[in-house]
Amino acid sequence: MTKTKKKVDLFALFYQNSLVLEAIVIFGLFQIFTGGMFLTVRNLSNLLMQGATCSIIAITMCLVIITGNADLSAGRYLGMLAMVAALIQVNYGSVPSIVVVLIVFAIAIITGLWHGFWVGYMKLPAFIITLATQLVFLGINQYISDGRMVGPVKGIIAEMGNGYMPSISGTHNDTTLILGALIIIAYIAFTVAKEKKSIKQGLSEKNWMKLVPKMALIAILAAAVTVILYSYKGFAYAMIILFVLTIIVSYVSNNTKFGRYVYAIGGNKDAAALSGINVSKELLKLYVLHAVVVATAALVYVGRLSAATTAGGNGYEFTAITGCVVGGTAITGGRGTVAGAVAGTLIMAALDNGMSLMNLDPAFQYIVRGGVLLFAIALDAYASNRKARTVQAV
Amino acid sequence: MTKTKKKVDLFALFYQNSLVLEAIVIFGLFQIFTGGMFLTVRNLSNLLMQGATCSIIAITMCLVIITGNADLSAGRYLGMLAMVAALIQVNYGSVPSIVVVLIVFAIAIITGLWHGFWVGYMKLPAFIITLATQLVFLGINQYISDGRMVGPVKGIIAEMGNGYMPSISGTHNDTTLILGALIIIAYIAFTVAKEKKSIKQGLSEKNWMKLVPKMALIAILAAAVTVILYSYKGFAYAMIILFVLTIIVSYVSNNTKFGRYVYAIGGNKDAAALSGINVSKELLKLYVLHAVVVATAALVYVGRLSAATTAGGNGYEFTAITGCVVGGTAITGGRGTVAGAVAGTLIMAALDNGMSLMNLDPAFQYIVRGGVLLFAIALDAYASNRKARTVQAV
Amino acid sequence: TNNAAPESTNEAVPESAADSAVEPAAEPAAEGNVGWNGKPVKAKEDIVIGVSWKTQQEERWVKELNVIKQVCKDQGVELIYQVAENDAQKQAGQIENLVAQGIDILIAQCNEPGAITNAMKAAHDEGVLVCYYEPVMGDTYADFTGGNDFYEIGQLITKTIGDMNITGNVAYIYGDSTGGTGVVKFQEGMLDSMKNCDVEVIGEQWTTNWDPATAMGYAENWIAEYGDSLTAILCMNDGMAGGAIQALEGAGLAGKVLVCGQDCDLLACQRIVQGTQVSTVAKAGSEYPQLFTEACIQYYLGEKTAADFGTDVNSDGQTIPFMSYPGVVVTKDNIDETVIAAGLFTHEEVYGE
Amino acid sequence: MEDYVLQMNHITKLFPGVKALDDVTFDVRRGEVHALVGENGAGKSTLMKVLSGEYTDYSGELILNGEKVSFKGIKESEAAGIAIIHQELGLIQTLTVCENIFLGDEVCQSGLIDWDFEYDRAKELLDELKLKVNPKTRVGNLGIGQQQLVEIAKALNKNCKILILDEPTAPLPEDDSENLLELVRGLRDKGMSIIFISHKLGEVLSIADTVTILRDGQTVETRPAKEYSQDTLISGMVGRELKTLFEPRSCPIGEVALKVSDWSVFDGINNKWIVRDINLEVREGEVIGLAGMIGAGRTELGMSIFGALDDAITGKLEYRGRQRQRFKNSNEAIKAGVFYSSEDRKRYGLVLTSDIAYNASLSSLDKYISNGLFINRDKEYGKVKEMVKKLRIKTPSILQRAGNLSGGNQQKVCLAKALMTEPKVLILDEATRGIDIGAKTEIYQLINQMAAQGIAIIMISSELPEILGISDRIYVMREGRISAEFDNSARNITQEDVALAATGGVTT
Ligand SMILES: Nc1ncnc2c1ncn2[C@@H]1O[C@H](COP(=O)(O)OP(=O)(O)OP(=O)(O)O)[C@@H](O)[C@H]1O
Ligand SMILES: Nc1ncnc2c1ncn2[C@@H]1O[C@H](COP(=O)(O)OP(=O)(O)OP(=O)(O)O)[C@@H](O)[C@H]1O
Ligand SMILES: [Mg+2]
Ligand SMILES: [Mg+2]
Repeated sequence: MTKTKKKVDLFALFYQNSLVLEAIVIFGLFQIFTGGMFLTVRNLSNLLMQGATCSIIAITMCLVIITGNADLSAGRYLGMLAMVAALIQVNYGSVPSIVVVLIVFAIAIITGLWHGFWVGYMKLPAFIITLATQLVFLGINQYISDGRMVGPVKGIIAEMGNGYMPSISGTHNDTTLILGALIIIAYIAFTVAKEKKSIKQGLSEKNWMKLVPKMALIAILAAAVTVILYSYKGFAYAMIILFVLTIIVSYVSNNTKFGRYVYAIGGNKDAAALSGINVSKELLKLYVLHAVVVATAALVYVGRLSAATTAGGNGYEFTAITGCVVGGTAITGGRGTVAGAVAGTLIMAALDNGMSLMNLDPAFQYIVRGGVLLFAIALDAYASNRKARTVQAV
Repeated sequence: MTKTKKKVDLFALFYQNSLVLEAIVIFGLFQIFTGGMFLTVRNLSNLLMQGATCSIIAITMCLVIITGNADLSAGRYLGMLAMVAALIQVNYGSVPSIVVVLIVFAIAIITGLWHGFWVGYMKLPAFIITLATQLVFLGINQYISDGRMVGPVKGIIAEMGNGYMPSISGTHNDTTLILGALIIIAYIAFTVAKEKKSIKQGLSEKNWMKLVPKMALIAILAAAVTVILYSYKGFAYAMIILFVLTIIVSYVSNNTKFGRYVYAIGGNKDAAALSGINVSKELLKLYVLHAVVVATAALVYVGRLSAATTAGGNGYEFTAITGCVVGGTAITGGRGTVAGAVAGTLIMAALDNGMSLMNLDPAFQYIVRGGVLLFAIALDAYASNRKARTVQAV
Repeated sequence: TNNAAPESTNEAVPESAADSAVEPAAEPAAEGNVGWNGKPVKAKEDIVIGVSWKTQQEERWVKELNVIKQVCKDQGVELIYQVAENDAQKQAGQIENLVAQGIDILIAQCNEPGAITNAMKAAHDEGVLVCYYEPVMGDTYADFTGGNDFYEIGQLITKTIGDMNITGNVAYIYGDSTGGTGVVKFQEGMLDSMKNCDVEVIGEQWTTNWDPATAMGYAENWIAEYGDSLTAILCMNDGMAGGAIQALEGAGLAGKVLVCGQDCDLLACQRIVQGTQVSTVAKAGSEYPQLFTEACIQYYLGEKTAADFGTDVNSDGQTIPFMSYPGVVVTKDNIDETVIAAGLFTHEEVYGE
Repeated sequence: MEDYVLQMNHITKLFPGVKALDDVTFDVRRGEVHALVGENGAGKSTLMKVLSGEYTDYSGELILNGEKVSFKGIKESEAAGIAIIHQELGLIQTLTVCENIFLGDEVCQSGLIDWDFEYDRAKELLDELKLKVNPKTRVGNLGIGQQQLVEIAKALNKNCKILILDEPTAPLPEDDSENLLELVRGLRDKGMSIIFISHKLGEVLSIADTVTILRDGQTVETRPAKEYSQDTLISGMVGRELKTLFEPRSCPIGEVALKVSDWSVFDGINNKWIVRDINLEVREGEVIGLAGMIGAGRTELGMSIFGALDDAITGKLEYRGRQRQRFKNSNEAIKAGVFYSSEDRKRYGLVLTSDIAYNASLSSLDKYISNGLFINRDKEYGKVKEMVKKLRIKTPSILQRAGNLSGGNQQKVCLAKALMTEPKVLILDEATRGIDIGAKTEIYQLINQMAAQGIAIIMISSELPEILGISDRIYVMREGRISAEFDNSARNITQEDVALAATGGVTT
């Protein structure tokens, strides 16, 4: 029987909260260096918009990584879908936006099946498969766009990327306040109910002392964000999409068979297969889900920019992968959370935003970004090395 | 006791010679589609020059992949080193070229140690480490170059990229003929000696019938290349560098402890560690070797172009990785040959060259490249699955 | 769109730009300047200019940004700038960041101007004078533009060679096919000014990343095919021209096969005086960024009005002022007057010691 | 008529080169604990994998509750009420206890996992097993014993009628084992049939109602447990003349080659000592046997001496008459002349994708270097061929891929690798595991030859006859400690002596 160590493990404490700490350090530094510009109402709203596309990609990219795979095609793929949407909108103006959205999702499902087939059923390494398909996506994008920039997009697609919640009163962003309040109340109610049940089931000690501060912190944060956005332009639809997708996929990953299998496959593929999990099928499902989520990101992207270009999305997969790693997803699979990945990507966006506010030389921006990534991976590896008992690799 | 199957295995035959077949198909198609332009003296010489940079990278990239790692930073790294060389040459014209070369190699060794430290000793995933460092390399390149295109380079660096073997007579590329003849004689002598020894040791049946045609084919090919190059400009130093490095690293990988260990680590890291191999140290060595080889590629690159740009090398790592995979290196590690990787990369260069001769739409160029990669990986996976099935799973 | 934009500027938006474009500016009010939008504006020393730049990976953009920095210093206005690394979405974000920092004038320049339309418009809605560094021609939103027309520049790239009425085989090397509208317009211009020549087009290639090494490969392939019968290789920029000339150099054809480029890189100027490159196009040099920045400030302050400029049309179909600055073809004959006299490079730099 | 819940008739199962099961008949009654015993490689696990539907290519018939069945996969056997707990743990370390218990059998309501139900049920199951862990704990944070219980909880959750436990107590300390046995009795009393595989004969006798003995893939006999004593069980299991197997050895025993004192290994993850206060020595030309149950810590002892464990090690090492630093890594150990050949040849022994020659010379490449840098293939291949001949490795060529060899021959390649380093001290961990009797004989002869050359050999083995037949001295390990040491120079120690010391029946 393992005894729980009573000695406080400072490193563990640091590691568990590393994301929060990183955020605090980064936010604090930027606030100082930008002379208070960073934590302004408008900048925080901007930051959320700027990080939305890649954060949406990270939502399922993290699950893909958790299964021990990868997707190097996400960026070019996003670019291609954005181009498809823009082309239909521009060339066939009579097609309702909603139909365009459906067409994009249909294409996404097909490509998802394609990737899932190769990776899941043919058991080929995802790294190379997606490296190959990204070239194909780029080629298709180039072919259909002829290298031109295509836009503008309208209707719900434009709204998805660029619209804000409407106001009832017409003078205040009242809907934002209401929605924010509802979310906070729901969060508190949900958490309290869950904890009570846990205690009843004897799974938790009655440790409200620990939970309440955490809950309060999150509620206050949420309230602050709401108020901030309220005093600017309110919730953008893109933020709501990011938020809702994060909640849904997070919930799915924790509360459905599919989600559990994703972690199981990443944890130990063979043991998972022995437990009766159809690994190929689950991977297929995951790639389809991932394709649909990336398609959503593509719509947000093209809506926000109002135009699609052939170069669109180039490198976004790396931003998302980086965000996942910074947010605690193990690149070797098995560990990670959706919320962490999204937070990690947003932190990377905050990094970009802050450095650009500081008007830092772009050369240094690259170096800082590389450094943060290196730090995150080293931290994670150190933490898991502490655990893993391996035969000494001499 | 395993019996050798007497039935001819058509697929195996195809697979073992897939690279040759691919080359024949590609060469044949291009020859037709370019109206005989492809297989001209001058074009083949060009093709070798165009493929040289990435092929040199592939020489050690393939070893890195064989150990189960990767290097995503090679392209940006090459760009940075090229810039360093060009800057020194242009700003400090008095520094002899050879010193510049030494400085570049010194930097290479340092970065090789850096990568080897993280991947070998800290056991961090190479994928993320090199993803992080490539950002750093790009940042440094941008910082030192200030976005400028820097050139021209002179002296031995220019020769490395752009020079051809001198002629003794002054009218013919006599040195090329002599060198070519020597190589062919050496090859035949070496192969015959090896086979004789093999037969003496009882490792080979007396199967000259099989060996002689193969030997003849290679000798004829080599002779053809020699004559072709002879009738154009002779051997370029870049080709000689590629050739010599390929031979050396190939030889090292087959005939030294280090080479054996590379394959052993890729085949089974744990077993390697228990067999007295210092895995961390060998990885460190490999990354240093790789960095030096990439540095050589950087010098060839900057010498050929006579200028360096901030965007230089962008994407070359993918070309090299693709070439390795096409040339039979298993992306999962353990299997592959240096010569195959170089041949694969040259085939990809031939693909680019041929498509450009055909003036193919850039969109299709991307799609064809992706398709060839997909085909190569599927073929490899299918072949190794077939093998795995016949391995006795005791 | 029904964005809930801040109320303050909401009503004025649609007309203001158009108004100022057609009507002379109001008389300066006694209590302060009346600026470009008919409203009181800040005094010159309080102005903050934001520059949103697409890249610093090419020499030209680094240089011109430096000129803008210098002009702002000379004029005593504050400048902040950001570089987007050729990522349109990132650039849109950076424009938001600049606006958040309270800039008064925005100067932007992007590969894919359409992709920053929303951000530009939002900046305008915040009362910022939105200037686009190049002609917009309906591609994006702007209140003020300038520069040289991509199509015209395209024409200038090949003009010198086109005027020679050459015959024989020519090949084109274009930039990155994913590079947006500008690249397509360059291409059109290049082709058009070659119309008079009775030439055989033996190849057209698009170059990923504008990579000179790739361009060099293309040139080699053509040389292999056509050798001496090649008359010209027409390149879209100087980097690729450098690659092509390297290839010609290797075949002993440098100086014999005509090559052109654009951007007026130092290396290109050196090649021009050496005779291996026919021409380049100095689009801006140090003069254009200076004139444009000054014009932006003057227009902002109401010192100059739409009447002082030509016209362009933004993505909302509004007519906006356009500060025309034609590109200059640089050849061996005029390099002293154009490049060296303008202080772009020194005589020593161009001609060597 | 007997109330058989399960009848397996004339089961034959072939692997390439191995007849793992040869016309086996095996019947289980309702509500009994039926023990299945036999030596390593007797075919116990294979028989159970046939039953659980993992293997489908066997001949013979399966009758469940009087009906003929054939399972095409684990899911089907589970549906029929059969649950198996494998010899190797099948849990996913990164998931929680609760998630593991329900893996593959998630309880869902309208697509969502019913956590309430799962937690309640998991707690119920864990309580039943007297395992006091929170179902939300990650399995990776549990000890091996606790993980074993989680496996059982997972099986119980399937509401099975027949529960197969393949060496469930092997990794468990005594108390936990007792706990588990109690649990098994409880399940039986509720009417479940349990097939119980174990090498711990004491607990077999205490828990089983019926015992079936397997030997070399064949059923020896099935009799009520009370008719057996440990002696009769063992002779049933071993059952063959050992004289021909082990030839007497008459080489002189020399100086102490290697000696460890107060040697302990601490496993940082599970927070426990896996090897404790070991004092052991081996002399030149001597073969010592290291006996003990699976999980006794022999492997860890061997690996820690070899320098191949990351865990905290304490203790003194004396090598060839001199006190020295512990080996920091395998490289150092091999250079000094110590070699450890792993029990897990696939994971730690061979590079399956490489050929025999590569594998055999991997640890001794230094010996074949000429010109200071390059490997001299003549020398290398010559030596490898010599080894292939000497060890009688059956292969068409030394360039055959190791992965294409049969298990016994793979084992011999491992031995070749060890011998080519010309060790002074050789630690062989389960060197004869999974290989046939002929090959075993050859290996024993080889060990004799090596001893004659003055090599000191530590032979870790779970096969008692082998230990008894070949060792000059025998150490018995139990729960990380040495529980007994026997002088076997006269080959007079009996299996009972060792077995008792290993299972804790007697302390010497
Ligand atoms: N997948 C396989 N392929 C080939 N042979 C196998 C395979 N699995 C087992 N064998 C062989 O079948 C025989 C029986 O093995 P099995 O695992 O059933 O033994 P066991 O009685 O369970 O032994 P232990 O006590 O070591 O668990 C052995 O000779 C083994 O080498
Ligand atoms: N990978 C591991 N992680 C944690 N504990 C382990 C691990 N492997 C073994 N153990 C534990 O270490 C102890 C000793 O195991 P070890 O494998 O050394 O036993 P052994 O006597 O060699 O048995 P075997 O007969 O299997 O070779 C056991 O308590 C076991 O549970
Ligand atoms: Mg077994
Ligand atoms: Mg063991």
